[in-house]
Amino acid sequence: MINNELCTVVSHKEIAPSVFELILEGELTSSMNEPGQFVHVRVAGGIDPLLRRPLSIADIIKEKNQFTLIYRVQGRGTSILAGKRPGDKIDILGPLGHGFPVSEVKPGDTALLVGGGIGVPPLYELSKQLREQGVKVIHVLGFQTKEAVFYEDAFRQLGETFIATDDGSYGEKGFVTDVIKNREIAFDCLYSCGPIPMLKALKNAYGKDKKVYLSLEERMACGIGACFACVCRMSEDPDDSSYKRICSDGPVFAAEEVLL
Amino acid sequence: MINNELCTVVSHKEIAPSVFELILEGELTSSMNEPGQFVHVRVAGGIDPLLRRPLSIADIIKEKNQFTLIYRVQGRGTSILAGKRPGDKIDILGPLGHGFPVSEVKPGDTALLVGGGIGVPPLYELSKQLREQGVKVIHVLGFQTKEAVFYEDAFRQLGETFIATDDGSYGEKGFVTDVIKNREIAFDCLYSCGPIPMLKALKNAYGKDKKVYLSLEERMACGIGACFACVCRMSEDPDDSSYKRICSDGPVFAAEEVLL
Amino acid sequence: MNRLSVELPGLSLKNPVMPASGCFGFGREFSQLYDLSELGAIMIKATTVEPRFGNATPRVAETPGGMLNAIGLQNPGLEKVIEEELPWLEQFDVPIIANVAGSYEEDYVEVAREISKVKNVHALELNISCPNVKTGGIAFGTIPEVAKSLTKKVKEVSSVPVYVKLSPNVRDIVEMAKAVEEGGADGLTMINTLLGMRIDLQTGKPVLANKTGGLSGPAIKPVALRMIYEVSQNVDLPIIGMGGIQSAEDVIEFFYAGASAVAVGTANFVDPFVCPKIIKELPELMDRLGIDHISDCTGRSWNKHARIAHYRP
Amino acid sequence: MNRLSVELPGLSLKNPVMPASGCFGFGREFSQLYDLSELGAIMIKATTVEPRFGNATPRVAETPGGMLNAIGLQNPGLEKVIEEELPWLEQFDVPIIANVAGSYEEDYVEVAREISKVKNVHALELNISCPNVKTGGIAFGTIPEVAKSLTKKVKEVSSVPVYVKLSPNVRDIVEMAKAVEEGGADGLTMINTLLGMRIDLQTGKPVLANKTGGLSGPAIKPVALRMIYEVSQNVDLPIIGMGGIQSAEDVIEFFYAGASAVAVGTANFVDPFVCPKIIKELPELMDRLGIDHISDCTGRSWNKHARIAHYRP
Ligand SMILES: Cc1cc2nc3c(=O)[nH]c(=O)nc-3n(C[C@H](O)[C@H](O)[C@H](O)COP(=O)(O)OP(=O)(O)OC[C@H]3O[C@@H](n4cnc5c(N)ncnc54)[C@H](O)[C@@H]3O)c2cc1C
Ligand SMILES: Cc1cc2nc3c(=O)[nH]c(=O)nc-3n(C[C@H](O)[C@H](O)[C@H](O)COP(=O)(O)OP(=O)(O)OC[C@H]3O[C@@H](n4cnc5c(N)ncnc54)[C@H](O)[C@@H]3O)c2cc1C
Ligand SMILES: Cc1cc2nc3c(=O)[nH]c(=O)nc-3n(C[C@H](O)[C@H](O)[C@H](O)COP(=O)(O)O)c2cc1C
Ligand SMILES: Cc1cc2nc3c(=O)[nH]c(=O)nc-3n(C[C@H](O)[C@H](O)[C@H](O)COP(=O)(O)O)c2cc1C
Ligand code: FES
Ligand code: FES
Repeated sequence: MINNELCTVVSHKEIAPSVFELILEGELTSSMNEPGQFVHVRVAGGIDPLLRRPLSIADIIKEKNQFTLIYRVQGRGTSILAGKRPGDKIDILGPLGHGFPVSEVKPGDTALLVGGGIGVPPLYELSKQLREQGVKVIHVLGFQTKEAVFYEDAFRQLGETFIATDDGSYGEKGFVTDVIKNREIAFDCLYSCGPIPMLKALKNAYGKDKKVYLSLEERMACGIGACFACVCRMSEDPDDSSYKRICSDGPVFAAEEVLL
Repeated sequence: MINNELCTVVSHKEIAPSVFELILEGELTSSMNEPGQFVHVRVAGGIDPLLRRPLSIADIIKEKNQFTLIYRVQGRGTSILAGKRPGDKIDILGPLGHGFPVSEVKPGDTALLVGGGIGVPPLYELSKQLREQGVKVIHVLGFQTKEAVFYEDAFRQLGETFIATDDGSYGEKGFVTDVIKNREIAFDCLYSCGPIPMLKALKNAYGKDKKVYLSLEERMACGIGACFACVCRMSEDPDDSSYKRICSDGPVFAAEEVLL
Repeated sequence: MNRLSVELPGLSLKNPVMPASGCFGFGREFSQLYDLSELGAIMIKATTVEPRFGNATPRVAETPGGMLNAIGLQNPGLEKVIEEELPWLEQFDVPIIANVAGSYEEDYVEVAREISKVKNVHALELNISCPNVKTGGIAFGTIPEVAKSLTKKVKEVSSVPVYVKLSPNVRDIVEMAKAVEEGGADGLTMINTLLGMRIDLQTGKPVLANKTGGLSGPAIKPVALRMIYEVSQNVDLPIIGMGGIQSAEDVIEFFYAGASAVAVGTANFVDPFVCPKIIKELPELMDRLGIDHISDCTGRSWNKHARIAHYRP
Repeated sequence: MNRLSVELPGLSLKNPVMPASGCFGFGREFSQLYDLSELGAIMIKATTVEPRFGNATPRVAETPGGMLNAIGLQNPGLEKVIEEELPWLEQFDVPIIANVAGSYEEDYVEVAREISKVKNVHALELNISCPNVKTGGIAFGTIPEVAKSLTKKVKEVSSVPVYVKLSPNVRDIVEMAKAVEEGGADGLTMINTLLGMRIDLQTGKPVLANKTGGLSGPAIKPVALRMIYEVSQNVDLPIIGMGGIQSAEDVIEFFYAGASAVAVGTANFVDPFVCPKIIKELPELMDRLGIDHISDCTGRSWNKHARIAHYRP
């Protein structure tokens, strides 16, 4: 059920330079189930900015009717969002899209969760749900620098966690794919969210042999599947017109399903 | 000196339905001298709304570096303004324009101040300054209804004050001009601010025999005299191209100078 | 009396508010949010003969008070629209206006002939103004003779009234309107998007993969109002107005300019409930403004006496 | 090295930022706020042969992200501009671009001949695109042949380079640009305002006394960018870009689109210090974007290699 609700800011803090953790309270939390779904946020009431901003749900706290968003200040929309104070109301549309399929792994299986930068947040709720199901979770999280790292402890509480930084200022230097290879990490199913080059590398390395689920991003308008702004091409495309809408068919897809 | 400053909201309250008294603090107060000048207010930082809003200076409290605006919520701009809380910053450009000439009356003279609705505010500072100069002030203030009346006590403390309401729900029923006539109010100089029909009536009744100064309104863009948005025609216009800019040559004009 | 009802060629509308083409898909997504029968009508996404994938992504970019799109007429093709989308829409008590597009005259004619036969299609909207396709599209909408000829051909085969959707990217909108009136159009819809672009500062390249796109949203409202104001005084066709409408106030402003009904596009992305909200708010606003029946205020900005709406029985 | 200097026909600019015509009067008001010598140039208010009062008020109306104006070329007339305004401006170290307007070809020619003789006038801006005057104005700017002929006549008499100001209210802006290029223009300035209108809900009448007006401000930025992008690739004249510029970021976006300098209009009303602010912020932004010299990035959105700015010595 997609809802539209004025949610209340419960807490809002900077957890890394320009990265904010925003906890919101609202009835629509009760409709949030799949990890990897997102909400469409209207950061201001008027026309400045005009469009909503898609942000992934990072954590669902059902018993309190609260959920968490983690975002990086990028442009005008997220800058305005960063100014919201506890008690303020924010217009939220959601939950939207289809998330990571948690039923693809059985209790006792191992799931590898690979996140890059601001793609890390939805993996937190995913990890929580997998753990609840009795799945073993391993996290490989890539960040630019030591300062950019967030939620490391939170992930560690759920399972083994490796950090990679581009500049080697923390954890291992290099790409998340290097970490997986070097550490010879074994897994039954891979879930990932992050920049396209990272997703491509993962698809190429593991897409053929393993179950791989990727969360994609694209510029959106409606966020609900009506405007065709956010399509991606499918791997099988007989008449050159096959597509999926990232907002409503995704944002999570099986790696073999879509062209990156 | 025209200044541009982020002023701080000191107090903000509704003093009549949809009419707000906003007290701001800022260095530019020190440049405010003439009663009847205005400030150009940017109610929001972005493009919604885009333009500034002109509001008259109602009260100058030099010793505290504070000044007062009194405004009625009209459309989008004033609605947003009404949401500002003490401590918030507001972008103010001013003081702008030329106000009421207080030196036109001598100590001991009588000045009649006639205000209509949301034209009343600038008369308060004017009255204060005239009183300081030893001028006797009489106020005739018109409002729509009893509820719409504001600042009555404040004016009473400075001089005799008559209230007229359109519907007779308070004070005398009818136009301010009726009050002046019925009461046979004598004066040396008349100052007025309010709706055009009122100003016209005053000009017609007293413009020939008395000194009459009127504060005009027009839709503005720049507020400083550069865009020619706010011109009015002059009474003497030999080549059909004479004009005054209300924002920078006015907003106060001698009644015989301009066409209404 | 229903104060919101509007009668237009082919269309008996319970209210004058409908989603604009391309901003509502074929209604499936919004049907999860509210009952589509509340709408005056639905303008469905442009339909072409063959399925189209459309342009590469990114397809949208934000602009001050507006947005650009270069979707490129993505749609499942005539056959699927007739066999799947339109029958699905039959469950709602709402007339459909089918948006017809193509690259060549023959395409338009084929889509128009077939789609106009479908039961719940009450009118066609001839999209001669899409700025986002390489061939056809906007060329048909910016050259009067071409527009007139196409209108005529489509009129010949259509089983329902034909509204022609005008492009604002012209020097003289009245000239275009007159041309399609001569071509036999039953009504006009206006405006489509203005051609625009944004450039990404980091890459130095256009934000849209298609480079340029169509500007919609509140930013274009004054242009839409001006064009409707001009056209409504010079052409005898009813106008479905659009371009930046977000509120009941905007709807009245479009009626005053000369519209007889309105469509809401971009605002559906900002607030997916905007259409039913506007419909609900209209009567109260009309009370405040002293408007008895919505059709009474068509053209009020240029006509002292409320004009009698076209086709009002 | 001055990273902001720009060389254009007739204009050696210390930086590429100047106030747009009509948004800065003749500079007197803004001179109370900052030193006008900080500006790259000044485009003064349109000048006509005779003094003009202009249109009735209201002359401005706000729109979403923009504004409408219908000033109607109010100005003190050629004589006063030459005798009072321009000499007054001589105290500043800043080249003046004189905006030339009229109702007939002869008017333009007379103003151009006389005003181009004044010492601090370094270039003319031929205003063939004002939407707010009944005769002349926009007609000259929407018909290629008329624009070309006028440009030619003005070039014949002008003592300084002539920039022609293009109207966006056309179907094909490249066609217009080519016409004035053939007419001998030395440069282009674009865009002037889009025709628009607003209606007052209470009265039911247009807000502007002139009914329609010119739309400016951020709302039109994507249209301006698109037109500059198209024209700069098809015409060999330098472009002074304008339309909704508010920030240093906007300036770079216009350069990327194809501008060689920029003008700031409406934003002066929102923030009277906007021009010096932008000039101050440009170098830092250029550092972040890796731009050495401002002229290097003209046309970057369509040209892989930074284009060498026209007339860069
Ligand atoms: C399904 C989905 C989930 C996302 N989850 C998160 C998250 O949890 N945390 C986070 O920090 N970011 C997330 N993003 C990216 C986030 O939406 C953008 O960073 C944000 O929209 C930027 O807005 P802005 O106003 O700050 O930037 P601006 O550059 O001013 O935005 C201009 C326009 O571009 C769009 N845009 C800009 N960057 C992106 C982008 N990367 N993806 C999609 N649209 C973009 C904006 O939505 C807006 O319409 C997600 C994106 C998608 C599609
Ligand atoms: C010199 C001067 C002094 C003023 N002093 C006061 C005052 O002390 N208190 C007060 O309540 N009002 C005053 N006004 C009127 C006040 O400026 C408008 O009520 C206000 O701009 C409305 O803005 P809005 O966004 O609420 O309305 P909207 O209708 O949304 O405004 C749309 C546009 O129209 C302009 N506008 C609308 N009404 C007026 C108007 N009456 N005069 C000028 N522009 C208008 C706005 O500035 C804006 O540009 C004054 C006007 C002028 C010219
Ligand atoms: C994403 C998007 C897709 C559109 N697709 C179509 C289309 O397929 N056919 C069409 O005639 N108009 C299309 N339009 C134009 C709209 O129907 C409408 O004319 C325009 O957006 C102006 O209205 P608005 O400002 O309310 O959006 C589209 C607009 C948008 C924003
Ligand atoms: C109030 C006003 C007056 C204008 N007067 C003129 C003018 O006299 N001559 C001219 O060529 N352009 C005139 N313009 C157009 C501007 O110079 C500029 O081309 C246009 O406003 C777009 O830029 P902007 O969005 O930065 O304002 C005027 C614009 C405004 C807003
Ligand atoms: S954003 Fe509209 S279809 Fe995905
Ligand atoms: S508002 Fe610009 S001249 Fe008065």
